[in-house]
Amino acid sequence: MNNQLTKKKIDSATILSAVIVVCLYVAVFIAEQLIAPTSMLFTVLKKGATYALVAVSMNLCNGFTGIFSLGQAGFMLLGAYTYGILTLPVAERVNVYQYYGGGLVQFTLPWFVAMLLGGLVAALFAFLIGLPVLRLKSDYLAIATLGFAEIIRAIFQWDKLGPITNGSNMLRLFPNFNDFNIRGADGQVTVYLSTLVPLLIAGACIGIIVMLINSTFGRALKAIRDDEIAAEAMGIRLASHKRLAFCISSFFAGIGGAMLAMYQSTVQAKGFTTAMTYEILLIVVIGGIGSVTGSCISSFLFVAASEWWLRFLDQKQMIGGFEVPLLRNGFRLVVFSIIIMIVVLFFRQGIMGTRELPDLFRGRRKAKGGAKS
Amino acid sequence: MSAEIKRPANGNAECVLHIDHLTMRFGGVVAVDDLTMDINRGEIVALIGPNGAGKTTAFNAVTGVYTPTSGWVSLNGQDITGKRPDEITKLGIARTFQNIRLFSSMTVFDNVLTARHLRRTSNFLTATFRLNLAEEKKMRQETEQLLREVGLFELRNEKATSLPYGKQRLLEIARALSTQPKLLLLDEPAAGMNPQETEELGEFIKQIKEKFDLTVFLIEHHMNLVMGISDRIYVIDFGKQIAMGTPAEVQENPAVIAAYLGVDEDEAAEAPADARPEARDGNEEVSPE
Amino acid sequence: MKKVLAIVMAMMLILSAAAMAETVKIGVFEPASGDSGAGGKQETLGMQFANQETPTVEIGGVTYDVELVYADNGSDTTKAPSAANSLVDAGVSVVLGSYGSGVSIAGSEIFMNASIPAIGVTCTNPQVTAGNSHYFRICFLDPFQGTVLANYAFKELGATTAYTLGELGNDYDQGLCTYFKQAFEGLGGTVVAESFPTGTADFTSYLTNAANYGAQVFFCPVSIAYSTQIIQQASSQGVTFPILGGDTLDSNKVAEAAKGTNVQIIITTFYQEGAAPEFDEGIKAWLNADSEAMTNNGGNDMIAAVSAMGYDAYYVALEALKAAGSTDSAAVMAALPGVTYDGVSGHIEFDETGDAIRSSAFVKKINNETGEWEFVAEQTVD
Amino acid sequence: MWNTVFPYVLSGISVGGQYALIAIGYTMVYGILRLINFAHGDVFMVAGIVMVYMAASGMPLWLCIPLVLVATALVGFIIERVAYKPLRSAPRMSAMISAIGVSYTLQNLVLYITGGLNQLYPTIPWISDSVTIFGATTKMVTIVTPVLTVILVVALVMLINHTKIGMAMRAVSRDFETSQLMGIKINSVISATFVIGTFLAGVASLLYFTNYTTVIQTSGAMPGLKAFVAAVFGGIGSIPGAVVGAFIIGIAENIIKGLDIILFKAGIISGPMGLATFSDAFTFALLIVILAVKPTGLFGEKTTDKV
Repeated sequence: MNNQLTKKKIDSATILSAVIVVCLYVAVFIAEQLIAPTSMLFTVLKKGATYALVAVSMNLCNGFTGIFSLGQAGFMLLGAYTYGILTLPVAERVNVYQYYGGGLVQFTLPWFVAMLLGGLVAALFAFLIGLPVLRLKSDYLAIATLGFAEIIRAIFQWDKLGPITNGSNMLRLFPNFNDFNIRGADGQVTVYLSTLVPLLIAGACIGIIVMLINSTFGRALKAIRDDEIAAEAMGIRLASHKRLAFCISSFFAGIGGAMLAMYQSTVQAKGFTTAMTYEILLIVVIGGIGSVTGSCISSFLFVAASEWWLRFLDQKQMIGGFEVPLLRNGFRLVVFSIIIMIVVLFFRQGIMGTRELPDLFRGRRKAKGGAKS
Repeated sequence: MSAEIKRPANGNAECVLHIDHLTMRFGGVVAVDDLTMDINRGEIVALIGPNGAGKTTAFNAVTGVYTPTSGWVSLNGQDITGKRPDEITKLGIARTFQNIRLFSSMTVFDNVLTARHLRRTSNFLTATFRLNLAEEKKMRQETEQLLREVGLFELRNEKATSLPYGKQRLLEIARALSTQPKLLLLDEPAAGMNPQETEELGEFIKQIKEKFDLTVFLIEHHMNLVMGISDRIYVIDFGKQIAMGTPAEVQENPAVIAAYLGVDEDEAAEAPADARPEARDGNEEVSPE
Repeated sequence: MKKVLAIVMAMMLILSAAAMAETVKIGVFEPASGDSGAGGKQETLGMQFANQETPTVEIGGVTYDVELVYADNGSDTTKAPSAANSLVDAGVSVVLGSYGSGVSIAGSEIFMNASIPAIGVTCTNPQVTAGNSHYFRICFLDPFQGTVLANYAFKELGATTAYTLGELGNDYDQGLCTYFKQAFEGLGGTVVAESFPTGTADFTSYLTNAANYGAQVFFCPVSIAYSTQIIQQASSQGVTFPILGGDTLDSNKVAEAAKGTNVQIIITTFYQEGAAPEFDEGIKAWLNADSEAMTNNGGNDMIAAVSAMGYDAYYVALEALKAAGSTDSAAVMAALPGVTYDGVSGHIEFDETGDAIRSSAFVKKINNETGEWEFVAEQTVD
Repeated sequence: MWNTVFPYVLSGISVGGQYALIAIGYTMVYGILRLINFAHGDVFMVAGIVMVYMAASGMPLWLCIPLVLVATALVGFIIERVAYKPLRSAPRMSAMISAIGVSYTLQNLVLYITGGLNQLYPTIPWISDSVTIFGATTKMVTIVTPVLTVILVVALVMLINHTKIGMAMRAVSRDFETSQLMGIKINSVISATFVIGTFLAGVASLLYFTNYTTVIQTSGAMPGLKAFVAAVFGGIGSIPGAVVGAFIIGIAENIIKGLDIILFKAGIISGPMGLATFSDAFTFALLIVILAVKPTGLFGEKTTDKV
C-alpha cells in the first residue's frame, strides 16, 4: 500500500489500453496487406493520423494549458513548407520552381530530418510570436494568433520569396506516404506501409505529448489552466511554461503539417486557411477539451464521416425509385454543422470529457481523477 | 521614504519579513498607506482590520501579485519588491487564498505534488522522457509524507473540489507547505469554519509552525483564533496601521475598538484583487494600471 | 395482401435485374463549389448531356451502362486528394477533369497510384501532364493560349503596356499570366504583373494600379467569380482599357456582367457556338427541358465552351474504353495514347506527353448591348 | 502625387465605412458579453444572400431593403438566443467555440442553399451609378457610405446616451453582475445589442455588396475579421474608436494594394515588389502591434464610454 503512490503505478487499465493500441496497429498492418490500397479506409487512416496529431497538439495548448490559440494552420504551413522545400529531389526542382529557375535551395534532405526541421521551424516561429502574444488574455490571444497565421500565409505567397517558397504556386513531387511502401526489384510493392508509417509517426508524437502531460511539467500546465494566480503563487513561472506549451504544441503542429504535405502530396499556402484551424478546433471540442484520447477518436471519426461515410449526403440517392429529398452538394456539411452545434451546446464535455483511454477501464471513482496513465 | 534610498535589511538577523513604508494605490484609492512591519523568525503574526482595510492588498503586494506604488519588501534581508509571484515563492514565501483557489481538475495528491514543481532540477526534456525518475519518486514520497502529516492522505485520490469546505482550506495550506516555504501567508484560513473547526485549525497552525520550522503571517477575522495563536498583531484601517502589539495590548487599544465598532465579522469580499469576478477577468494583466 | 407482396417481389426483381446489368464507371472530378464551381458545373453539363445522349458503350462485345460518378473537389487543392480518392474507391475506369489546373495537379498523384488514367478537359497548365504518363488532356495549353492573347493584344489592339492580374496560389492564373508576360515582352511590350489574395472582393485598387501604370490592356485570366466582379468594378470606375482573359472567362455569367457596360472584353476559348449546330441544338433542348441543368448553366441556355469540351471528353473516354476492350483502368490507360476522335471542338489526338495536338484557339468578345459572345477570329501560332 | 494616391484613399474610405458598420456590432457585443462574436461577419454575408434571393423572387427593391434589414436583425436575435444565451455562465472559451460553430454553420448552410456558387447581388439604383469626383470615377455608394456611416453612428451614440435601453446597455457593459442585481433585464439588453449590431451589419451588407457585387458563403469572413481588428484597434467597447479604426484599416489596406506604384512613382523602389500580397496580412500585423503596444486601443476604455 505504501509504495502505491511513490512509484507511478502502471495498473491493469493502462496495460489493457496499451494492448488495445498495439492490436490496432497490428490490425492496420494486416489490413494494409490484404485490402486494396485504394480503399477509402486507408485515406481516412492517413488523414486521420495527421489530424489526430494536430488536434492533440492543439489540445496541449488549448485544453491542457488554457491558451486559446488559433494559429494552428500557420504552424502547419511552416512545417509543410519546410518539409516540401527540403525534400524535393534536386532533379525535379526545375519543374516545380518553373517560374523561379529551379529555386535557391539545391539540396535534398532525408524525409525524417526535414520533418523534424519542419517542427523546429514552427516552434521557432511560435517562440517569436509568443513574445508579444502570450501576454494577452484568452480572446485577444485567439485573434492575435489567428492573425499571425494569416500573416504567415501572405509571406509564403509573396512573389519575392519565390526562389525559396515557389511563390504562391504549388510545391509537389516530394516524397509522400506512398514512398514508405517497400518495393521489390520489379517496382511492385511487396510490403505496404503507407498507412502504418504515418500512424506510427503520429502515435510516437502523441505518445511524447502524453508523456509530457503526465510529467511534472504537464501538471504545472494543468495548474495554469485551472488557476493562473494560484499556479503563479505556487512558484510556477507563467511566461516560461506558457511559452513551453505553445512552442511544443507548434512543434507538433509543424510535424503534423509535414504529414499533411505527405498526405496531400502537394503543398500550397492557399490551403492553410482559418477554416482549417476551425476544423481542428471543432475536432478538439468534439473529442473533449483536455482529453488526448478524445482528440484522437474524434479526428478519425471526423475524417471518416466527412471523407467517407457521409459523402452520400452530397449526392442524390434513390431508394426504390424515390429521390431522397434535401440530398445535394453541401448537405453533408450542413449535417456536420448541426452535429457540431449540438455538441457545443448540449454535450460540452465532448466524447471523452477529460478522460483518457485507461480511465474507461477503471472504476468511476478513479476515473474522476483525470489522466493518469 | 522614497525608492532611491538604499534598502538596508533592518539589521535584525531574526527578521524574516520586513515591510518598509509600503503604499499601494489604485487610481485615486489608497488601499495600503505607508505600512511598515517586521516579522521575526518563528513568530505567528496576524494582520487584522475591518473589511476593506487593505489586508489582502498588503498580502498581494508582499507576494508580488501587485507591484507596490512605493515602499519595499524584503525577505531575510533580500529585497523582493517588484519580483514576480513565482520568484517570491521560490525564495520562500508561500500563501493561501481567501477565496479558495485549488487546481480544480486535479486530485488532492496532484494539487500538492504540483506545488513541488518549483523545486525541480529536471527540464522539460528530461521530465518528458522520464530521465528524472529519481526526482519524481522523491517528489511523490515527500508529497505522500506531507499528506499524512496534515491528515489528507486518505483523501488523496479525491478530486480537490469535491472535498468539504474545511478540508479544501486544509488542502490549500498543504499545497502551500509543499513549496517548502520559510514564511507562510494565510489569508483568512478559518473563513467559513465553525468554532470547533476553527479551534482545531489554530492547533494545526501551531503544529505545522513547529514541524516545518515556519514563520506565519495571517489575516483573520475570527478573533478567538487570532488572539489564541498570535505572538503579535498588526491592526490596519483604511490602509493605515492603527495599532501593533501583543493580543492583550491590541484588545485594549482604543483606536482598535473604535475601528471595529459597529463592524460585524461578516466575511464579505474586501480587496480589489479577489473581489473581481472570475468570469470577466478579461484584461486583468493590463487593467490594474 | 398477396397482391402487394407480389408487386413488391416484382419490383425487387426488376431492381436486382437492373443492378446486374454491366456498368462501367467514369469519374467526374470537377469542382461543384468554390470559386471555380460555376465553371466546373458547366463542364460537367457537357458530360451529362453526352451521357444522356449515349448512355451505353460496347466494350469487348458486351454492352455496358455508363455511370458517371461525381466528386466535388471544391476548387480547393487541399480537398482535391480526398475527392480523387473517393473516385478511386468507387472503382472508376477513367477520370474526366478537372476544371482548374491546381486541383488537377493535386489529384493527379492519387490517380497515378491507382493506375487510373485521367483526361483533363480544360486544365491548360503544362504541369498537369508534364512528366505524367496517366494524365491526358484534350485542350490547348497555356503557353499557346498566352501567346495567342499576347499577340492579339500587341498586334491587333496595339498595346505596348499590359497589366496582368492573377489570384495568388492559383496555378492556372499564375501560369497563364507568366506565359502571357513572356510572349508580350518577347514582342517588345512591357508587362506589370500583380496578384490578389484568395477571397478578394475589392478590385478597385488593382484597376487603379493598372491605370497608374498606364496599361493599355488588363489581362485577368481569373475564375468566373472574380472576373464578374472585376468587370463590374471596371465599369463603375469607367476604365478605358480592354479586359483580356483566358478560357475561364468564356461564361454566360461574365457576359451577363458585361452587359450594358462599356467594358470591352476579349478572350480566347475552345469552342464557338455555331461550330457544331447539331450539338448546339441538342444541348439547348436538353438544358431547356431540365431545370436543374439550366440552373447549373447559370440560368440561360448559352453554351459554355467548357460544356462542349466536357462533351468531347466523354466521347474520348468512350473511345478509350472501346479501344481497351476492357473496363480495367490500366488497359484504358494503355489504349488512350492511340485514341483519336473528331469532336465538336475539333480533331483530338494526343502527343507523347498526353496533350491534345491543337493549333488554334477562338478569339471572342462580348457584345455589350446584347450581352452575348461574338466570334472575332480563329488564331493560330506557329 | 495626390492624383496617384487619391483613388486608393477613396476606395479605402468606402470600404472603411462598411467595415465601421460591421465593427460596431463587434464592439457592442464585446462590450457587454466579453465575447468575440465570430459569426458576426457571417451574419453580414447572410444579409447579402437574403437580399439576392428576395430580389430574385421578384420582390420590388423598396420592399426588399427594409425586409433584409429586419431579417438580418432577426438572425442576430436568434443566434444570440440559441447559441450564446445557454452558455452565458459557461467559461468564455465555450462561448467563443459556439461562435465559431455558428460561423461554420451559417457558411455551410449558405453553401448548401447556393450550391457553393457566387450569387450576383441585385443592382440598387442610384447608389450603383458612377460618379466622378476629383478626377476619380467610382460608384455613388463610395460617397454615400461614409456619410451614412457617420449619420448612423451619431444616431447610435444618441440612442445609447439618451434612451433607457441605451443607459441599460452602458450599465451592463460597466458591470454585468451589479446591473443584474439592480433589476436591469439583462436578456433584453443583450438581445437589443445583438439586434442593433446585426441591423448595422445589414446596412453594411447593402453598401458593401452594391460595391463588390457577388456574394458567396465565405464573403463575410474577411470583412468580419477586419472589422473586428478595427474594433480592437479603436479600443474595444468604444464606438467612435471602432469607426476611426475601420476607416484607418480600410484606407491602409487599399494604399497597400497600390503601394508598389506609389513607391515607384515616388522613386523609392525601382520595380514592383508585390507588396499588394500583404493587403490582408497588414491588418493583422497592425492588430498584433496594437495588442502588444497598447492593448486598450486608440481610444482606451478609460476615456470613452463603452457599450
